[in-house]
Order: sequence, then C-alpha cells, then structure tokens
Amino acid sequence: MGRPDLSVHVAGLRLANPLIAASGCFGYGVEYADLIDLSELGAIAVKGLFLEAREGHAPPRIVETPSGMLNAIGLQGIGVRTFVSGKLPELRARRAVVIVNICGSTVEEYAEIARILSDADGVAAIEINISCPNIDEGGHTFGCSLTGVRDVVRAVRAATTLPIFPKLTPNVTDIAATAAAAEDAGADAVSLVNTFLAMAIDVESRRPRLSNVVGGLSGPAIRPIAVRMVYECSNAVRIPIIGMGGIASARDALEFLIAGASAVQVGTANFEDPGIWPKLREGLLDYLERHGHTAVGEIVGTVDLSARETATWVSS
Amino acid sequence: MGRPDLSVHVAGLRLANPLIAASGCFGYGVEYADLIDLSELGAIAVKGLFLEAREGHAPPRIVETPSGMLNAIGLQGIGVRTFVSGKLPELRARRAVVIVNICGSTVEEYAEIARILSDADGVAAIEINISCPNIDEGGHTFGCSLTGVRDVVRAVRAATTLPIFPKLTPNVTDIAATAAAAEDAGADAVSLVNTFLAMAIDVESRRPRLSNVVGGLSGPAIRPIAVRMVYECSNAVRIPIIGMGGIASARDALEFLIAGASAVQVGTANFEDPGIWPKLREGLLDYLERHGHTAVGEIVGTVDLSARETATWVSS
Amino acid sequence: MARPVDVDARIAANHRLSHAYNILEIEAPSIACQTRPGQFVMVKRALGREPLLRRPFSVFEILRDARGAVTGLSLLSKQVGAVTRELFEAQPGDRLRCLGPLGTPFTVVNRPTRAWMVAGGVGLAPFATLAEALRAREVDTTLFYGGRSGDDLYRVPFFERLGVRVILTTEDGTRGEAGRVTEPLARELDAAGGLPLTIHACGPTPMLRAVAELAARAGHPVEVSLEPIMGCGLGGCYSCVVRVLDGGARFVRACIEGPVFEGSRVSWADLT
Amino acid sequence: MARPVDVDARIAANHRLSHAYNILEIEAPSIACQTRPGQFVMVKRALGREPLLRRPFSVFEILRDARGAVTGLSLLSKQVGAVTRELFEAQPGDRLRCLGPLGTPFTVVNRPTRAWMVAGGVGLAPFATLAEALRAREVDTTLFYGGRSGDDLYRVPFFERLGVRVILTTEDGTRGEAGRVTEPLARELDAAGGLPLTIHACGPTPMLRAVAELAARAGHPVEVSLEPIMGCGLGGCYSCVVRVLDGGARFVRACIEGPVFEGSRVSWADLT
Ligand SMILES: Cc1cc2nc3c(=O)[nH]c(=O)nc-3n(C[C@H](O)[C@H](O)[C@H](O)COP(=O)(O)OP(=O)(O)OC[C@H]3O[C@@H](n4cnc5c(N)ncnc54)[C@H](O)[C@@H]3O)c2cc1C
Ligand SMILES: Cc1cc2nc3c(=O)[nH]c(=O)nc-3n(C[C@H](O)[C@H](O)[C@H](O)COP(=O)(O)OP(=O)(O)OC[C@H]3O[C@@H](n4cnc5c(N)ncnc54)[C@H](O)[C@@H]3O)c2cc1C
Ligand SMILES: Cc1cc2nc3c(=O)[nH]c(=O)nc-3n(C[C@H](O)[C@H](O)[C@H](O)COP(=O)(O)O)c2cc1C
Ligand SMILES: Cc1cc2nc3c(=O)[nH]c(=O)nc-3n(C[C@H](O)[C@H](O)[C@H](O)COP(=O)(O)O)c2cc1C
Ligand code: FES
Ligand code: FES
Repeated sequence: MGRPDLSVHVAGLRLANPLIAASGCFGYGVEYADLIDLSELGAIAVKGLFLEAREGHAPPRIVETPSGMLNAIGLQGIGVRTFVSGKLPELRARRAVVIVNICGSTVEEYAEIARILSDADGVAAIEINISCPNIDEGGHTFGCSLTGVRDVVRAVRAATTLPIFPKLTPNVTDIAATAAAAEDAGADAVSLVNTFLAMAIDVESRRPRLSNVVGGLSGPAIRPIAVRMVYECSNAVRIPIIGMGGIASARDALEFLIAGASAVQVGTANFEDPGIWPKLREGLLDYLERHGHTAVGEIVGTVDLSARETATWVSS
Repeated sequence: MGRPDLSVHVAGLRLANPLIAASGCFGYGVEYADLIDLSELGAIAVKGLFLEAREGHAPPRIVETPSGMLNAIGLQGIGVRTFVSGKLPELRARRAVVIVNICGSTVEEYAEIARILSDADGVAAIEINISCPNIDEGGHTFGCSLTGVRDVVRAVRAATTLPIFPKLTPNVTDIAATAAAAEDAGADAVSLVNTFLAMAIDVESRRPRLSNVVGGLSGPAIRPIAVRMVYECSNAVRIPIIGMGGIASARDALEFLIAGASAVQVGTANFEDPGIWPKLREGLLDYLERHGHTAVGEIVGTVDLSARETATWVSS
Repeated sequence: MARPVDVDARIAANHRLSHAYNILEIEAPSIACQTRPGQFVMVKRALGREPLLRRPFSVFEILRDARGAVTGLSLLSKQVGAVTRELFEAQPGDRLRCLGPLGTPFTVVNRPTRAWMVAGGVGLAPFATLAEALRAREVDTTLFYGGRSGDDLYRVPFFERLGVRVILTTEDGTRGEAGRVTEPLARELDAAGGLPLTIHACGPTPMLRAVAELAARAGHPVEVSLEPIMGCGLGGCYSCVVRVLDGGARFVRACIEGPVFEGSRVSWADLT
Repeated sequence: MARPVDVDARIAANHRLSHAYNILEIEAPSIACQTRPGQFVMVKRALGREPLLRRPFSVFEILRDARGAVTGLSLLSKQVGAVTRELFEAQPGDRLRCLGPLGTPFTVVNRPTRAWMVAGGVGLAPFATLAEALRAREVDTTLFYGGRSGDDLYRVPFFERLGVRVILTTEDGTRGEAGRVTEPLARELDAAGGLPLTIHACGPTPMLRAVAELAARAGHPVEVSLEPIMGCGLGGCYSCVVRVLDGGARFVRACIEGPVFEGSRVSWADLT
C-alpha cells in the first residue's frame, strides 16, 4: 500500500496536493522555475493583475513586524494581456496549475479581465481580489460591502465559465456574511484571508515606514485570526474554502484544513524559505500516516468540539 | 531644568504619565501592590466587571501564538458591588488612579453599573467594554453595530458624570465610524483596541486549544493593525484616544502616541515583565530629551507625511 | 508575606539527568532565601523573546555554599515543549529571567503528626524543600516516589540522607516496587490506621485524584500541588483557574490560592 | 545561468574588524563556486526564527583551501540592526541559512579597457571578487576606497597583492587623502581623458549618484550596485524595486535586474 493521497478537488479543479502559492508572494511563478518544479505545487496563484500594466507604490514597500510583515506593493503588474502572451506559455510548458488573481477598479474591469482569461489557454481558475481596496477611487473596497462583493462576483460569473474564487478581505465585521454573499453571487469557492490593513511608524523620523503609509499585515502573526475566519466561513457556506494566513509549517496547514479549508495557500513563508513546498508535503503525508488516513480530504473540517458543551463566543 | 513632563490630560483626567495598565491584564490592581508602586502608573484599568459576579470559562483559557496569545477568560469577575466594597478602598489607599472597565449583557446593565460607580469613592473614569461580545445573548456584540455603540454610550452617559471611555473592538469594517458614533453619543475619549477574535487548533487532537473554541488575540502580533486603527480614529474624532495593542517597549508606546493616542495601555507585555513600567517611563523620557521636547503631549499625533504626496490606501 | 522579586539570574549549572529531565542551578539568592516549600517561580530565557510568556516551575532545591549561605535555587525540568527544551539546552553562564517566590506553600506539620509525600515523575520537584523543612522539625517523613522506569527516579540519596523513608515504584518494575505509586500508599494507609498524618502530593492529575480519594477515605488531610497553564503567576490574568467546591463551585486562581490545594477542595471532575 | 541553491551552511570563522564591521566565513562551496562578481546571497540565522525575512549580502570573498579548491564564501557585514547584529555575534560552528547566488553581476571588461572600482564603506563588499576577475584578465584596475576614518578601511593589502592600484580617502583624514572618495575620482577622470574605461561603484546612494554623474560627464560607462530593502531576493515579492528611466519611467526588481545597474539607467531622484 502506498502513501496517503494528497490530491484534492476544489470546485471541479483537481490539484495534486492542497498547497498553493499565494498571490503576490510568488511573482508570476516563472521566477521560481529555476528553484523548484512548478508542477509539484498544488497550484500557483499568480500576482494580482489589472487590465493594464500598473506601476505600484514607491519604495519602501515592505517592513517587518513581530512574526509578520507589512506590504504596500501597490499591485505593480504587467497587465492581463502581457501576462497571457508573455508568462502563461512558460507556465503551461512547465505544467503549472495556474490560478490568476485579478483586480479591478470597476466592476466592468473585473469582467473584462475574466473574458480575456477565458479565451486564454492554460488558466485553471480565477481568484478575484475583491479584498484589495479599490485603488485611488476613494479607497472604498469592493470586499468591504456585501453589495460590492455581489456586484463583482456576479459580473465575473457572467463573463466566464472558469471556476471563480473570490478572495475575501479580513477587514470586515462579519466575514461569514461576505462568504455567503459570494456564494449567492455564483462563486465556486472562496479564498481567505487577504492581508490586514496595518501601519508602522519609524519613531525617530515619525514617518510611516511604508511610502503608502498603510499596508497589509501577513505572516504567522495573523494565523489565529485567519483560522477563526476560515472556521466561521466553513460553517456558513457549502462551497469549498481555500485558507491562508501565516502558514509556515505542515502543522499550520493542517490547522486550516481541520478548520474547514479544502486547500491552503502559502505566501510570506515562501519568502523566508522558497524550499518549503516539499517539507509541507512531507509533513502532511507524515501526519496522515500517523493518524491512519488514506487521503487528505478526510481531515477537512474535522474540528472536534465534543470536549465541550456549546460554544459561547466570548473573547475575553 | 528638570526632565520632560510625562503627565497628560485625558478628558479632564490628569495622569502622572500616559502609561495605563490594560483591563484584564492587571487583575484588580491590588494583586500587583507587592511588586510595584501603583501610584506610579498613569492609571489602572481594572478587570472587566458586570453587575453580578461571573464564573468565566473553563480552562484552558489562554494559548500562545506567534508574538501573541489568545485568551478566553470569559470575564470572570466579582461583580461591581463587591469590587466597590472589597477592592476600591485598597486602591484608594495606594493612591492608584482607577479606571473601571464595565461590561453588560443589556444596555440597562451598563447604566446600572455606571450609577453604582458614580456613587463610589475613588473611581476616576469608566471604560465601557462594548468590544466584548454580548455574552451568551447570541454572541451579538454591541460594539459591532453603530446603533449598539450609540445605545450603550448614551445610556452610560445619562447615568453618570464620570468620564466615560468606550473601548472599541477591532473586529469591525470601519473603526473610525465606531469611534465617531461613540463621540456623538457623548464619549469623553475612546480606548482601542480590544482583542481580535481568533482561534487555535491542536492538530493532534483536532480540539480547539481554548475551551471556549475562540478567544481574543493580543500582544505584539496585532500592533501594526492597532496602530493603523488609532491613526484612522485620530483623523475621525476630536476626543482623545487611548491606544493599545501589543505595546512591549517605549518605542512601541511612542508609535501609538505619534499615531494620535493621548495615552496608551499595556496588557500582555505586563505578563512577561511586571517590572516593565519604570522601563517604559525611562524610555519615553529619554526619547523626549533626545528630541528636545519638554512634555510628552508635544508628540501626540505628529505623524510626518511630508515625504509623500497623498495617501492611497492600498494594502497589496 | 514574601515579596516576589524578578531577577536576571545567571545559570550556574545544568545537570542533564536523561534525554528529558534536567536540573538547572541558578544564582537567585534573593528568591531562594524567601522561598517556602511548594512555592514556584515564573521563568523565561530573556525578555522580549519568543515564546512570549514565562513558564511556572516549582523551586526544587535551595542551593547553599560551604558555609551554608543561600546562593540560589535549582529547577527540576522535564522537556515537553519550547521553553523546557530551552532549559534543557541551557549552558552555564546563560541567563534566566526568574520571578518569585510565588504561590501558597505546603503546610509544614509538627510532630507527632507524620508527613507523607507522594511524587509522580517530575512531581518530585516541590518535595526537596518540603522534606528539609519537615526534617528540620524532626517530623517522621515518608516519600512515595513513582516513575515510569528506574532511570526516571532522581535524587533519592538526598532524601535518604535527610532521614526520609523512601518507597519507590516504577511502572516497568526496573526499580522499587512494580506498579503505581498509589499501591504502596494504599497499603501503608491501611497499616497506619488512625495515626495523625498529613499527605502531600504532586504529579499527574489522575495520580493526584487517586491520592486525594485514598486520603479522604482514610480520613487524613491531603494537600495537592496542581499545574494549570499560567500566564502571569501573579493573579493578573485569570488563566490558571481551578474549580473548587467551597463557596459554591467557583474558579479560583492557582497562582495565588494555589498551586497547593486541600484535596477535598478541588473539583476533580473539572480538572482536565 | 546560475542555479541558486539554499544551504544550511556552517560558519567557519567570524573576524570582528571593529565595533561595527565583521567578516563572516561560511562553508557554502555550492554557492561560492558559481558566484560571479556583484552577486548576492539571502541569509538568515535559522528558518522559523525572528526576524522573519532573510537579508541580502554581497558575496565578499570566495574562500579556497591550500590546493585552491573552493570551500566557501565570506560576507563583509556592517551592524545596522537585528540581523547584522546576529551576524556580528555569530560563533564559529553556528549555522547560517544561505540562498544564492542571486542577481545580475558586474560586467567584467577586457583589456585595454581599464576598470575603476569606487567603494564607500561597506560598499567594498562586491569588489574583492570583481578585482580577482579583472586581474585574472590582467585588466588595469584601480580601487577608489573611502571611509569615515582609517579604521573603517579593510583588506587593502588583498587588493594590492592582486596588483590593483588603491586610492584611499577618509573623511577625518586619518588615512589616505582627506575628504570624499569622489574627489580623487574626479581628478583622475580629468587626467584619464579619453582612455577606454569602465567604472563600478558601491556605497551610500549619494556617493553612487555623484559617481554616476562624474562618469556620465566624462563619457564613461558606469555600473552601480544598489541596496534596496529586499523581501525574497528571487523576484517573488516586488519589494526591491528601483525606478529606471528606460521604457518610460518604471519600477524594476533590483533582485533580478540588479543589484547592478547602469548608472544612466537609474532614476536617481526617486532613490531615497
Ligand atoms: C505551579 C507549577 C509548577 C510547575 N513545576 C514544574 C517543575 O518543577 N518542573 C517541570 O518540568 N514542570 C513544571 N510545571 C509544568 C511546566 O510549567 C510546563 O511543563 C511548562 O510550562 C511547559 O512549557 P513549554 O514551553 O516547554 O511547553 P509548551 O510548548 O508551552 O507546551 C507543550 C505542551 O505542554 C502543555 N503544557 C503547557 N503548560 C503546561 C502546564 N502548566 N501543565 C501541563 N501541561 C502544560 C501544552 O498544552 C502543550 O501540549 C509546573 C507548572 C505549574 C503551574
Ligand atoms: C544586494 C544587496 C547587497 C548588500 N550587501 C551588503 C553587504 O555586503 N554588507 C552589508 O553590511 N550590508 C549589505 N546590504 C545591506 C543589508 O542587506 C542591510 O544592512 C541588512 O538587511 C540590515 O538588516 P538588519 O536586520 O541588520 O537591519 P534591520 O533591523 O532590518 O534594519 C535596521 C535599519 O537598516 C535599514 N535597512 C534595512 N535593510 C536595508 C537595506 N537593504 N539597505 C539599507 N538600509 C536597510 C532599516 O530601514 C532600518 O532603519 C546589502 C543589501 C542589498 C540589497
Ligand atoms: C508582498 C505581498 C504581495 C501580495 N500581493 C497580493 C496580490 O497581488 N493579490 C492578492 O490577492 N493577495 C496578495 N497578497 C496577500 C497574500 O496572497 C496572502 O493572502 C496573505 O499574505 C496572507 O498569507 P501569508 O500570511 O501566507 O502571506 C500579497 C501578500 C504579500 C506579502
Ligand atoms: C487575559 C486578558 C484578559 C483581558 N480582559 C479584558 C477585559 O476584561 N476587558 C477589556 O476591555 N479588555 C480585556 N482584555 C484586552 C486588553 O485590555 C487589551 O485591550 C488587549 O489585550 C490588547 O492589548 P495588549 O496587546 O497590550 O495586551 C484582556 C486581554 C487579555 C490578554
Ligand atoms: S497565572 Fe495569571 S492569574 Fe494565575
Ligand atoms: S526582493 Fe522580492 S522581488 Fe526582489
């Protein structure tokens, strides 16, 4: 008998394993081709793309914080058409499963990008970055209002038959409601979480440490909040959940799977250790074997609440 | 010429320094009387009190996470009357500036507690813990809806002439709006942030690490999010802000003051180092001297944005 | 009342007793000289370093120089995670942040009352100081000490030199009597009959519960030292609570009212 | 193209040159043997430890054994914060996580073109390997090397042994010529007239900018090695961008297209 089966099915998509490179933390994928075999990743969520090329923010774009980092890249990107013509062919040649993370400043822009990707060869799914604030349009974020979420997801749904995964922002009061709204609007799965809006100040100069003043917090620091959000969403929707936020070890990935994620993404940890992928796979296999499982799917959403009566949702 | 002046005025309250012990992280204050001189703290925010005594949650009540900890104490407490008769006299005798953190399951309970405290001798201010979920009443949190915030603050305002500081939950989409609602309803200042709702799972047993399943994340991990929220609120309200979230050094405290907080609270770091208070004071004095300031008030809300054009609020 | 102090203590020695157990000698006389049997310290390798919180450890031995002056204290540590691993790997000369003494100590009885100490594994820790205090009063003292195997039983000569009667058990029978430490305890209790006797116990919760029940049945007072997870050790966080039966079932802080509790007081059903 | 490798390398030696500077020798032959002048490595004391991210360092020397076989590489580090402090305090035997070689190297010219290297402080780092490559081709090579004071100038004999002409400057005049390194450079440029010449520079941004302007005015090609904050070193995070003037002002990743850039390409006004 062989080792446990790591493959998972997410919204019709078959992934060799549940480990996905998180958007914006793995470039367009091709950057890592010299270092690792891209086809061994469950999938690659490429850097967020707008319709046109974007310059992004001035440096400094990142700063480290306790067990985390802030980033304000500003979604620098080459634009979806250049991606399709310039990067997709190599990704296809390397047999990478490609999830394209898309951004828009208008609902129509999201739809337009989705149409372009539908005609492209080698796109497995679309991850809709509604969690990224609506750039320079007053800073209002689609993902922070239920109508905003519905509008974007409906428009993309109408524009493509590819699996669509809205990526939820954690900067909301009720993320389960956002997930439900995405499900209603036709999402095939939801990805969560994106980064937490945050800020760091250099006290000597009193200047913000990021040129953009605020940025997104990622890394192990946010993991407990992300796990809670995945757990809440898994109780609120029927569609699969792709969980992320501070995963840096197989143990961390397992926490998300047990909380209810069908697959997970790894972002910040890939910066520290680009060789993390085989370690994560080995750690998952070892856990499944120790616990007598034949497939990773068996542990998804298996939080054991038996030890207690009924959850009273109190934080302090 | 002496050293810089650390004293601050918050909503009519004069504090010897801007360093306040955070609620729930310093018991009722008396527990620390053997270790430090309570009168040397700017103030003490005592553990959250309901009208009646509360048992709180079963252990385990805390678990450590990267650069942070989760707690689900469940607001165990002795009830406000027992506090007034049993703890307040000793706090008064030790010349501690006492901020009483109050909780309620109903608007009326908050008001009733406020009335009792108004008649008590030695209460400097009331911190209203609207950020703590409405226990066992469906888990709905006053602090997560603007009407909830207004109702509680108005009721407490009507019940007392003591300074009242609603303490905001960070688990909301727009904390600046919450702060503004609190200001409209008559708050004298706002405290923020309370803990972030979070969760940790022991993957071997698949059980939540807290008996309450979810708990509140505190500690350095949350600091960048808390600083951003203080900065946002300082741009949204005129009343003073009491900032907190992961402060573990004078540098951290300065970050909050510069972001716009008139005073700060320290919680989790006091567990690691109960002797942190004089170190924080010394660190503030040293900074003020190096930068040629005569009073700590001079640096409140002095973020320098000159280096950049206009903030575009983008996180990735 | 003792005034807890927080010292950045030098590690004088680290005796690794096995792959899991070690004894760490630290130079903290200001804590050691006021420590009473059963009290504990909250320790951390260095401030501002992960993991965030300190960990509680019983004071094992009070260290003295040739002339009998108190020079520090030792900890008996068993590796279970991050901090105990750091303690196991610590080098002489390293520092240890140490806050104490903390908590409510054991009751030290007087003759003719006898004292029986029941230790399971690392639960031996609080009994070195208790044994010294009891023998200083010439109290007739017995140590029931159980471990998984012979290699898990430490410092037995220390107790024998004090004139403590030592009864050993190991689960694998490699040393002393084979089986659980509660077996000889039960036998001796029957034999002791109505003699005035106080029992002190520290170890795994199931063992403590069994000891408490045996003592209750025999009508002897029993003190157990509990080990809940502690966030501060000072009464500040309310993380360390234990449910007690007096005053209507309620949670009390083990770092203040404990770690030593009367066995009859503890709501055993609620102890996980 | 070189294939970057990530090794958990042993630290063979740590030479503390001053209170701030140290040279760390690490056993990473698989990286060293493919490193070209101007390339860098991303390092960290240990995975899963704070601070989270690796830090970029130029490869300083390629280390060889008596028989000339490559045994590792060294880093020239200047303490400015958390990680450089760790590197300063590292002990032989400690490990260093090291990923490389990374980035676009310097162009190594051929005779009769001459090579001038301009280093400011720790900016000397990429020039040990460049000097070796140039001298191996017998290129007439000069090093302009400036520091705050005489004690901040290191490894000068190494360059002299290679037959590099060394021109030193110190701001306090304690060694070499008093003043900025750009002063002798300007003078020599005037003297050199139309000679075929390539300039390489590494150091503080204001110095690089001044060098780029001098070179442009004299009509010589110049390569500068920039030091933006880098999150990954592999092109994954887009944190390290530098604004370049070609293709309409745009941000390019210094970890891939750099750290070595043509001076004329850099939008100096945007470099903070
Ligand atoms: C008053 C008191 C006295 C103690 N005296 C000693 C002593 O003398 N020697 C000794 O070796 N240990 C003693 N302990 C237990 C010791 O505090 C824990 O083993 C230690 O905190 C584990 O820390 P860690 O970082 O190594 O493990 P962690 O990484 O924190 O945890 C590893 C595992 O151990 C569990 N754990 C954590 N804390 C405790 C705890 N307090 N009790 C039981 N399990 C825990 C965790 O749930 C986890 O499963 C005492 C505890 C208390 C409350
Ligand atoms: C390609 C490249 C090659 C480099 N080669 C060397 C080298 O050979 N020797 C050497 O000593 N340094 C070199 N540096 C700079 C080095 O990477 C930084 O000094 C280091 O990252 C600081 O880390 P830290 O944790 O000690 O400081 P931190 O605690 O991270 O930061 C301390 C202070 O230094 C500033 N800082 C952080 N990173 C940088 C940076 N990349 N450039 C400038 N300031 C920074 C921070 O803003 C902060 O103010 C190189 C940088 C790059 C990009
Ligand atoms: C440098 C950086 C850039 C990112 N860019 C994007 C992006 O373009 N689109 C997106 O949806 N998320 C982006 N993210 C968010 C990550 O995909 C991920 O949701 C988040 O970092 C949490 O995961 P982690 O803690 O494993 O990094 C970015 C994160 C980082 C650190
Ligand atoms: C153990 C614990 C108990 C707490 N209890 C309360 C409470 O009773 N009332 C309240 O308003 N906040 C409570 N808090 C939140 C803190 O007051 C503070 O807002 C939060 O911990 C962030 O600050 P810190 O990171 O410095 O700890 C508690 C926090 C902790 C860790
Ligand atoms: S450990 Fe904090 S109250 Fe007991
Ligand atoms: S450092 Fe990450 S892209 Fe250059």
